[in-house]
Amino acid sequence: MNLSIARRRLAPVAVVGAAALVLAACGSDPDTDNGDDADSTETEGSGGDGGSGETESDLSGSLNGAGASSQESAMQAWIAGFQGENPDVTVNYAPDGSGAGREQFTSGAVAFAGSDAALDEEELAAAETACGAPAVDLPLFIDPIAIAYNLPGVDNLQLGPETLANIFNGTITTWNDPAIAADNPEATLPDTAITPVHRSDESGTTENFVEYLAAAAPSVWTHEISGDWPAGLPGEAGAQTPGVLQAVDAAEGTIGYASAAAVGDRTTAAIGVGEEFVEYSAEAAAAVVDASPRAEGRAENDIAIELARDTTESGAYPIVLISYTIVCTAYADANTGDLVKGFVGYMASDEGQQAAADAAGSAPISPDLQAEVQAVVESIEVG
Amino acid sequence: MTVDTRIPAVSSLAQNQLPRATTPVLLVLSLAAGAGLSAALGFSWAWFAVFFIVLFAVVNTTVSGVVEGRRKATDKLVTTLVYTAFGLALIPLISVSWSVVDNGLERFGADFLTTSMRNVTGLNDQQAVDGEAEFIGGAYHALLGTFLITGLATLISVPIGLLTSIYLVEYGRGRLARAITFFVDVMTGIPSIVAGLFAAALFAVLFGVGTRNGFAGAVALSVLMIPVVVRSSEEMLRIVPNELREAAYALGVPKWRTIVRVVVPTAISGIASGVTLAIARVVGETAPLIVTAGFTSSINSNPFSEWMMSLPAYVYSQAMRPLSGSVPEPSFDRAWAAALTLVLIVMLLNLIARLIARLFSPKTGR
Amino acid sequence: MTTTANPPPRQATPAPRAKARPGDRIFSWSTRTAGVLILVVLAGVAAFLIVEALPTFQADPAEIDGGEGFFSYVWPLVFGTLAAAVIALIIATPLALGIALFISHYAPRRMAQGLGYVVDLLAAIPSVVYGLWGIQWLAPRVQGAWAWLADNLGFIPIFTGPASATGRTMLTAGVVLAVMILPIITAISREVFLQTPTLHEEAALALGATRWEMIRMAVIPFGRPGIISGIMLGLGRALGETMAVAMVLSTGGFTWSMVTSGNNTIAAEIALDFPESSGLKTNTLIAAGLVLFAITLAVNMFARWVVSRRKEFSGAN
Amino acid sequence: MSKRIDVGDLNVYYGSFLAVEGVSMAIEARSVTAFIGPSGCGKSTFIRTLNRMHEVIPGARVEGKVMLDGEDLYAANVDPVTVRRQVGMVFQRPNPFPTMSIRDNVLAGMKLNSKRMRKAEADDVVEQSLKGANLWNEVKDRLDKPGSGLSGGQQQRLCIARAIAVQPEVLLMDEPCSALDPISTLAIEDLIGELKQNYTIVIVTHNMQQAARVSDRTAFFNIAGTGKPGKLIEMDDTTKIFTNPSVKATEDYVSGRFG
Repeated sequence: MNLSIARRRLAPVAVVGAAALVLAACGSDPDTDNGDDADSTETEGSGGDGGSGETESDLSGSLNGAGASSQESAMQAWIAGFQGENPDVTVNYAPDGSGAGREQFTSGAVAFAGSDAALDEEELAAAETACGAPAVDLPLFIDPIAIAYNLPGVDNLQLGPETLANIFNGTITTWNDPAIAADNPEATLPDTAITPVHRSDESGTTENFVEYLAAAAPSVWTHEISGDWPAGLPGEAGAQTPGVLQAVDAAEGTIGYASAAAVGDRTTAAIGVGEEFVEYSAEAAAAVVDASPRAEGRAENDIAIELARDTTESGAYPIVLISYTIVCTAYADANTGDLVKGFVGYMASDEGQQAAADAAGSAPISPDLQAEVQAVVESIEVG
Repeated sequence: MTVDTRIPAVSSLAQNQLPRATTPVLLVLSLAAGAGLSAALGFSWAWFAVFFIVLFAVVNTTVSGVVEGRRKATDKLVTTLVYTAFGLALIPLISVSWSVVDNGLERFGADFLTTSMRNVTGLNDQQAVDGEAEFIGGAYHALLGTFLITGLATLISVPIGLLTSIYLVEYGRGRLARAITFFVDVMTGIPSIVAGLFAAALFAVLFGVGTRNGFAGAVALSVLMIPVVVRSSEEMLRIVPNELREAAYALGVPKWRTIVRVVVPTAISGIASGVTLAIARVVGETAPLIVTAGFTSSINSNPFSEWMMSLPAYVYSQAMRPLSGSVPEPSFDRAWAAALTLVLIVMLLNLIARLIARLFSPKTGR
Repeated sequence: MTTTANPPPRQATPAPRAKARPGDRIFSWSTRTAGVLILVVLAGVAAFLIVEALPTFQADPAEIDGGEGFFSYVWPLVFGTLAAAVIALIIATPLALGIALFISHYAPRRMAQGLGYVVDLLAAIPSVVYGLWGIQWLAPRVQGAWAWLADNLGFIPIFTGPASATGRTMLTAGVVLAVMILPIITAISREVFLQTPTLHEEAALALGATRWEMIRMAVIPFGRPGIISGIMLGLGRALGETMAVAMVLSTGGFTWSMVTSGNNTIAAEIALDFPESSGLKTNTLIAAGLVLFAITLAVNMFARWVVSRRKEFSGAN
Repeated sequence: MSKRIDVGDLNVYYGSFLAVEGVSMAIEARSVTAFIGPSGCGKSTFIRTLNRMHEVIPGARVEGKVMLDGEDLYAANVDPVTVRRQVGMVFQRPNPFPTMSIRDNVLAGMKLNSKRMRKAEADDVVEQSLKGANLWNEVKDRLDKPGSGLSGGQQQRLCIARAIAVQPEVLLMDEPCSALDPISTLAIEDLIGELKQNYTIVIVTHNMQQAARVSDRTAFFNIAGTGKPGKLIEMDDTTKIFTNPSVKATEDYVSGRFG
């Protein structure tokens, strides 16, 4: 091969190489205010509690977690806030899904997991092997699920649990059905056909919604409870939250369930709880969590919650999704342990919960629960 | 000759010929009639197009068939069909491209290309929409990741794929070649998520559980890319005429040099096109990359350690899980801008492929 | 370029016949190694798939989704996969061949080059974008047409109503897939059409063939294996496409109707359910992946058979 | 069948480049006319204009007239397809359709025109055409085998059979023997002798002995230099051209004294 051939051959390579060099030289992180704000305000007060006594700026390195996609936008806010306080730290969160997150956590592939469901017994055992100590579930993300509908002219729809279940069941097929009219004595209901919209992907949102239906309207909702929408029911399906909302927007007469934060300006239904109808709100969602008992038979620090879906407590909104952060109670690697303590501590702090509420629209956990989580985080053994 | 199957004797060459202007005139008439008919039904572009095309095809073919005979009529009908196919295909293709460009330009720019998503939250988006702050957050980390991962995947796949196709076309005889052909076909059927899981499992075995980095992503993409490269290169090498090979052998050129200097350069334009297609095939893959390369909002320029973002994963997460649920528009804009970036990257790759093709291909009139 | 990247000759097998030149030996050895490497990778993937899928076949049928075993779980998905791919191919193949012919034999040369370039680019648009486009642009526009089909041709099983209110049906997914595979089939067909020997085109024209007759006599027979390859690559993508279908299709249980919501494809089912799945469900999904694998294999074998059946009449050699 | 051709002041261009300039000639029916001349002088370009095959080459166009029994091939409204139906062509390299059998190759042109042919009828055409091309005895047992399996000479005769199967008026041959061995060449030359009973034949050749052997009239083309257009120098009876040409350049060329 003579020289000119070699040169010709290398030319494109050189072009690509040059492009890559230029590319590598010109990128940077954006200027965000989050970090500065966090530093200047109440840094030491709340975020610092989560740390293990060291000053936070000592933290460096990277921390990887994986799990529920429901937590992704809240996680982005937590990561941004935490990285703002600790510029040398990089936290990554892969929204692979709850199942994948738990699996990776129990095999030791990631240091923490996000999951819409608590670890089951088998997973607890596997996690204990991977961690060398028990793993615990910490409820740090509470997301009300709103019932959004598209029915021009009807603004303040109220739906009792059985009516809601019958709508998604396909038993009630038009909006002027007597059952809906009974729940809404003052509304003028059109005879539009009802198109229920559900998630086409397996999701924690679906699982929590059908759990609610099964608990609050047990005689109507007899389908198996899982993250998959029961097969064979009529209606439309959409992928992920935007897919569902897009389908709700696309046609009149639709009704669907979605994370409240994403619902935005769409009209939503108030849900029948006991004798009253409750609109979703952060407080109403936190209320049902506080009113719910703990799951039994778990490790002492574990805070898995058995949601009281059929609660009749006034002002509680029962359709909520709880997403857990799963961590080990001891980390062999000191740096990872410190990072987890710092990061999860930040998540549980006032500031962290507020950041998630602002950015992702989640409901902050109550101060009691917050204190309880902080205590668990404190007790994580490092090194 | 005893048999005469010709059409009745042709007395003039121009006999049975329609005037040149026939087709344009019919075209205009059909346009008008199509517009009229669709207006009668309440005007819609779809009906207009359907009426126009059907009318034109029928009338033009019939007129030609009556005057010029069946063969010319068939030819005209096919010409109409080819143009129609082309026009029809343009609709979605233009629409898709327009969606990407129109929506993508909203956020696309130097700032978008040179900043990462580190520390950007839904709050920033909400403030930006309320006009309280600048839009921030770009795709630099994902852009860099896509470049590195796809580049590595290409470096792995093209040599393997091209060499394999050369083996199949030039050397392969017997059972091994048949097995490779067969299994390359099998490989085209690997669902992308399976390729990702396989690569993740492979890296878990080789480098420990939970290993995710750009290189693992590149391996996953290679599994998807290799069969496309093999199949398209094989096709292009096969249509290189044997005469060329024989001419080279006759000059005493060894077989391998014949292949490298004669066969491959002859087919290089097609191969480059195939490689571009192969890259295009994998550059938009989301699922296999998340399970192998990870997911991050920070910059990482080392494909061999730590998690790395890619553009399709970026598009997917911004589009399907906006940073801020209540004001998703800034995230959607980012998703479109990243899609536009992806298309521009492939355009660049395509240009490079064409450059390579031009440098190596024999100069011909075609 | 990569053909010069010869690995070191250490492992070169001893020349079977007299003395092959070292260059030849190294080169043929490296091509063969590349081929064998593919087999190794594939064996790895297959082993991974089978090991991961195995628990599904050993499990109690009642534990599989739907409670009636793997087969009854997977066949509606197989139906959906094939339906979507068939719709896509029926729409895309004639269009793609039309565009390819237009570019190679009808359009002015300068325009043709530009068009070829644009078509190549379209193959690059990520499937998420096709998904977004399908939901936002296509579905609302075709909803009316599907409703019309359901109203007027509802007696045909595949058009049974009621049509979906949002237009996100199997037929829409098929159209989106068709648009996605259009550039693939076009690009490959165009390349082979352009490679048709002038000799044969002239032979046809000199016999007094019209342009179409020339294409039928010389271009298409010559390009047939290439066209089939292109279609197979397109079909491979249509069968395996995940995100676009997952986003566009309103998934559900089995139905014959293509204009109402329902049905799902294997790839989309995996993409939608894999992240949140755990335990046996994961194995079941991977087993479904294995089935997809088998389908693609069968289709490819069929295509190879079609091509090889008339090998002695093939254009090259 | 067979018609005469009159060419009047024909220029051929490739884009803006003038390739052949000012050719006028008369080609008699039922005769063989040979075009000779050095490479690049425009013989092949010119012969293609006689059935408008030059239009296949991008950018090629002509000015002037080509009359086929008094009808202008280039008149408005004349379809090149109709022209080629009447003026067949055989090319330098044999080009049977590789995807067709021998039988289908012969019938290729026929099938374009007749909607349906009875099998017996088709068999008859195949046999007559192959006999006409002196190929019948060699291939009659393998009519269903691909045409590309034949030898070069056989392939070329197959192409001739294919061309005469549609019974054209004129047969153009562009160096039909340049890719063939002497025996095949002889076979083709014999064939040309027979074909001229029925067809007007125009042949381009580099082989002057061949021109002398087969043709009745010969046209000599020459080119003044690179980049200059090719021109028709003189055209006369073959014996006259080879024994007593009227132009010096022709004499130089046919006697081998050409540079």
